[in-house]
Amino acid sequence: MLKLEHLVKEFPIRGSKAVVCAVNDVSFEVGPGETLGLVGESGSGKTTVGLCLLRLTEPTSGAIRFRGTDLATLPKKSLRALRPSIQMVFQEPFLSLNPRKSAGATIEEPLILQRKLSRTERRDRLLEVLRQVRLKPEHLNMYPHQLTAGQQQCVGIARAMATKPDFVVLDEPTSSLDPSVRAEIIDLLREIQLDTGVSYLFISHDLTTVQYISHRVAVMYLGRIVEIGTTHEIFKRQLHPYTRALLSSVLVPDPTSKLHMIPLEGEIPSPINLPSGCYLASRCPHVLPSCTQAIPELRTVDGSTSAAACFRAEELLSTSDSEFVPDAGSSR
Amino acid sequence: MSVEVKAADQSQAAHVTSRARKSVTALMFISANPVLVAGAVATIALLLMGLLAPIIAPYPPETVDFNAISLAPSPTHIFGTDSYGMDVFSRIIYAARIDMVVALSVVAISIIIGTPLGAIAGFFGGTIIDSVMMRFVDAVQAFPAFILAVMTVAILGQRVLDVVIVIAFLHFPSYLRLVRAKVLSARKSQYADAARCIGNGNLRLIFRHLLPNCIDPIFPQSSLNAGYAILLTAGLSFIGVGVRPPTPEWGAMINLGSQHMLTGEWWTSFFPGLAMIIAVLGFNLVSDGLQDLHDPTRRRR
Amino acid sequence: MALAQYAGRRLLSIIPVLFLITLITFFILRILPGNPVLLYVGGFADPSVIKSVTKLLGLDQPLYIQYLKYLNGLIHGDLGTSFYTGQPVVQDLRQRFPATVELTVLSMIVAVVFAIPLGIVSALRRNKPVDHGVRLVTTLGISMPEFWLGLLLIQVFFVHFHLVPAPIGRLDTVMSPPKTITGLYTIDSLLTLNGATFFSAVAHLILPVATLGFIFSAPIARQTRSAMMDALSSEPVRIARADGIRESTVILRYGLRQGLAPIVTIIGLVFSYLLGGDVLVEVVFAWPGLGQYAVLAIQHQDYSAVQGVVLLVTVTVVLVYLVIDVLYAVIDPRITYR
Amino acid sequence: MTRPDAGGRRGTSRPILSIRDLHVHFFTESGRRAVVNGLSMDLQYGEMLGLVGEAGSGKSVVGLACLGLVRPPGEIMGGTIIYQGRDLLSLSSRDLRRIRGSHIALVPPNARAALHPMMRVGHQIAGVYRTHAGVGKAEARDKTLYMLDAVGIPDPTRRFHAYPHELSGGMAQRVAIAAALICSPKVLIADEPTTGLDVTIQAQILALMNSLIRETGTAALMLTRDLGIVAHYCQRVGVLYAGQLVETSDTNAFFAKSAHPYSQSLLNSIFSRRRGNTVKMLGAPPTFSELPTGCVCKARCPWATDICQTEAPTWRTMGPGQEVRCHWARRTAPVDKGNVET
Repeated sequence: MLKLEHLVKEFPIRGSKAVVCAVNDVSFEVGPGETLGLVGESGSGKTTVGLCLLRLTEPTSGAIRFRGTDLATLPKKSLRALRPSIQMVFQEPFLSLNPRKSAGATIEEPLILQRKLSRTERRDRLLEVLRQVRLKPEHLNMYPHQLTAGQQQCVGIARAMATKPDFVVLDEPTSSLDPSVRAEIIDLLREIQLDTGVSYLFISHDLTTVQYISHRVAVMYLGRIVEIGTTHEIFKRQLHPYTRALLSSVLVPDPTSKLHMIPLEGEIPSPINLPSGCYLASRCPHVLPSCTQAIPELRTVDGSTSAAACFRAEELLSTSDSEFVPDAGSSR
Repeated sequence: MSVEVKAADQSQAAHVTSRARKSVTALMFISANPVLVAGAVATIALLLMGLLAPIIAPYPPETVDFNAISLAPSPTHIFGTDSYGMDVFSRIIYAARIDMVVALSVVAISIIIGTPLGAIAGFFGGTIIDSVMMRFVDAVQAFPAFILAVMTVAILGQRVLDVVIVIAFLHFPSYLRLVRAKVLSARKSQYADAARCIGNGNLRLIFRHLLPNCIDPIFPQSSLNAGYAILLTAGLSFIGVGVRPPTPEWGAMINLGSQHMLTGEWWTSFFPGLAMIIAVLGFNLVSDGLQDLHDPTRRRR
Repeated sequence: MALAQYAGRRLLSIIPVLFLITLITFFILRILPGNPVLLYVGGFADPSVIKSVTKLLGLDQPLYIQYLKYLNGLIHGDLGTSFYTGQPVVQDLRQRFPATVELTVLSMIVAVVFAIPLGIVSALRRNKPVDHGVRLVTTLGISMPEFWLGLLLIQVFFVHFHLVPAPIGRLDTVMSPPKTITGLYTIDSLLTLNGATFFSAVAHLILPVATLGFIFSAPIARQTRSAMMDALSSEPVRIARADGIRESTVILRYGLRQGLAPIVTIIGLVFSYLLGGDVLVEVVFAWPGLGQYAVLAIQHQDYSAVQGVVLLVTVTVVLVYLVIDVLYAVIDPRITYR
Repeated sequence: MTRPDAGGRRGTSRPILSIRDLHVHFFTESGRRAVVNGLSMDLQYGEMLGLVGEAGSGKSVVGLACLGLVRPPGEIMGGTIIYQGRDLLSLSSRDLRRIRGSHIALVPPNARAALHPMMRVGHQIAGVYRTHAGVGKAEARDKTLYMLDAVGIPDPTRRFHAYPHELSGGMAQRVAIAAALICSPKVLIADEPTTGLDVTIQAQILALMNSLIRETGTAALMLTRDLGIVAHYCQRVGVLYAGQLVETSDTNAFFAKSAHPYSQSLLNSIFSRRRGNTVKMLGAPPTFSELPTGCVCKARCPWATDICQTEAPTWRTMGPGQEVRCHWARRTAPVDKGNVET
């Protein structure tokens, strides 16, 4: 459905020749009806990947193949014709809505711009998508500030779903919501996927949510994917020390679970002067001298279905204590 | 569109009570925004005064009367007469026409020019389009405004229209800057990204999505500028390069009065100044009120 | 020393702005209707005289040549000769500029000294009687034409009560100015220990300074009030209070410090406006400063003089802006200039 | 309305902070809002109590009230907050100021925005210590360096002179914790202390905070939405809904057998416990200008019956260390109200 090949995004720094490499050689695929979870901490470049996918920011190099077309090099005009089939849901429900537009106007706009439907057809589609996100017709005339955060996000989802897209980027769609509302929005997104077969790229730093909604998971650190695999495998056995540390930090809402935090030393290196070897080397508990020499490639590891970018992935696999299974029951 | 129509149908039942509710809402609005209402009342009163000048004014504004030169305020000439025997009160009323028209047309013209330019500059912030506009605006604003006004009015002539054009030229940068600053941050907002995402082109994005969300600060600014425009017009006329006598204009009247001030003839310049203060104060209060209206931190018991 | 480098670069970037301004002024003046030569030699002069004077003044040459000549003079510090006073413009400005500086700087000091405490008190006593009072007076201040206030003060304090000397010039007419050191009469008379001159200079300053001080304290007080209110409702102030920091420290260190940037901005704006905009007050008080000079020059189509004034005022204004920008960096460590 | 000694009463232990019948209202443009409605609870010596609730439940206001920092448009309409035998709400502002920061301290959410942007962080921390301990500059500086080290900031002497914008979010949060703990307070109010931080940083900060207050025996009120934090660090939980405490419970009991329908719906939002739409009453709690009659939950509660409309439920003990304010807690919903869907 969608295939990313060696995507790179560099931001120039004003007043100097150096660049910040936000996304560094990222490749992955998302199949039809599939959800790929993209996790990482702030500064990992996961949001930039999403923005590049939609050309909301121009990728520096690499290809974005969507149904055979390369979005990365598509002229603006042809890109606009493809917009209806590839959409996005944003992080802040309130900020992502135009405060001067009613919910109805916001949801209808993509249909108007698509120029495919007549007025009555638009109206039918509007009511249909409204039902899909469990909003009521009276919400149509309300403005963003009159809606609760959850309802706002439902409007955001409805806007994205209005044109029946094949692929939707979900950029932290629930991270600013109360945990309670979050669960309902996630359920909603799952339902829509089952109904329509849409694919998701689910970008999040919230591992429990990712675990719940994703089929596969990619872990990013400083612009690179360090590990990618099925949700089940990633949460069961981690091949990369970073994934392991990340998962060990999750506070499972269960007082009987025990914390086994694997701390990483220090802070994330500056993305301006990236180290020459593995980016994790300065913080990694398993670091070897050779780790600072070369950047490990993302590779499959025998005995696991995941791929990881670590020289010692095999050793880690064999010592994997797989303590962290916070939510094995509901993993899909 | 059709959705809104339907909602209107649904709410028809509520219409019966809405009129009563409206008057209550109006009262609440006044009590919640006394500053805005006071300013609006003053402004509207002066506008009406200008509009109805022929009815209100007891004397014609430009008729010289050698029998009534420099009379102190009295029941027949409540604000006295000037050194040409013209009734100060009547002239003040007629002057409202010119000064208010200047103020409002300056605001209209400078907004019409400044706002779209600001939106474009903001949207293309950091590019050459933006830099060129900003350097130009910098130059206009670095220029000593009053001296520039005196110079240009002197060139263009001293018609009211010339004064309007000059002041509008001096004022449009303030709108450009305000709107530019807002658009500059709004273009990076999530709703802008969302709008692009669903297929909006640049023009539609700027004028349908960004601009409507970025024009709030121009309302208080426009009211403030209307006040400045009056002050500037009067200032130009005061030094004799603005509106030419005998056309009634507050600044020119103050100027005329000031020439006879040492003989104790205070009323010719005092009352026009008072009228001016009320006009400018009205606009400034409206500006304050509008600003408060949009200030979410303003809360009281 | 990044800041010094920045200031240096800013100074260089003034040059194109100044170039633009001389250009605009030059050509606006040249399209003025009327012929300054006629004003110079009188309307009934012999045509040959007119011709020779025109040639003498270089006005017979094409405009761009005139402009280039002007620029050339400018580079060598020559602003031309005033048709009206017959003196070199530089010399005229040297006489007039200190008068304006003395008036505006004193007015600014008065305005700031009154405005900032008023603004702070008003913000602290929000929606209390004090606040309403300050708001009323300051709104009145920004609504009042300064020339009218000046006239009113003259009427009351000179015409009626004779408390101040006649509002003409900087000194009593019988007095001769003190020896020029700084050009500021108050300071020069003090330096030369000339008491009578000093008091006369001060007496002449009272009304114009009061006028400008009042008018321009208004915007400063209003800005101070709103900046303080913003600062006082900020998160750091809330946290400082939660930490039990003393209220006086909270107000000054956490409140005023955070609100200082907009206050400095408005002071700079007001000051720069005053430099080119106290024209009206100078006219009212017959103050022999730049503003009055500019008006006379425009009325007499005195090209060089007008250009000189505009240039001087612009340079000063741009310098004031530069100082503001540097102050920003001093106030707020988050601002770095590269 | 509430029993004066209600809510989270535990055996014989003496609470360090005890809130009784607290009412806080906000007076806004759009009218009055009753934000805290007769809240009563106790914070015991040395415990960490998690106060959970959704946005708009009034958590932060409770935290501010404990510091005597409810300012207009908010106003305390009634109640007492007893700390060491004194009612904080009736103290003079001077006495209150002396308690704030020294006896009761706050860890704010998003410290980067909470620190003074133009002041070096060391001076900000030292300022707190100097104000309360009345010591000189040098001593305050030494103590600050010690605290910076204690909160795990590498190279304290250098960081002392840093400005907040030069610190990462996690670093700034550590600074805020240092400032809060420098006077060894008896009570710590932690208001969402780790929101917006990355998971790894969040875990480190919480572990650090927990170990520091354990050492000193400081009691803490943890205001949070995150049940994960509650599960791992809090001994007790208070559930806040529409400005009222609806359940207090030992953490284990809360997760094992919460009794209140609202608590159950909160727990049901945890993905691993998600089982269909059993109880669903989430989203911002209702707001009102006056406390309504009956139960505050009645509008959303699927169990609500006539008695909930008219009569406010009183505290009922459901088990050791678990009290709940619901007419129907631990009973099955009435049969005639079987349609649970909202």
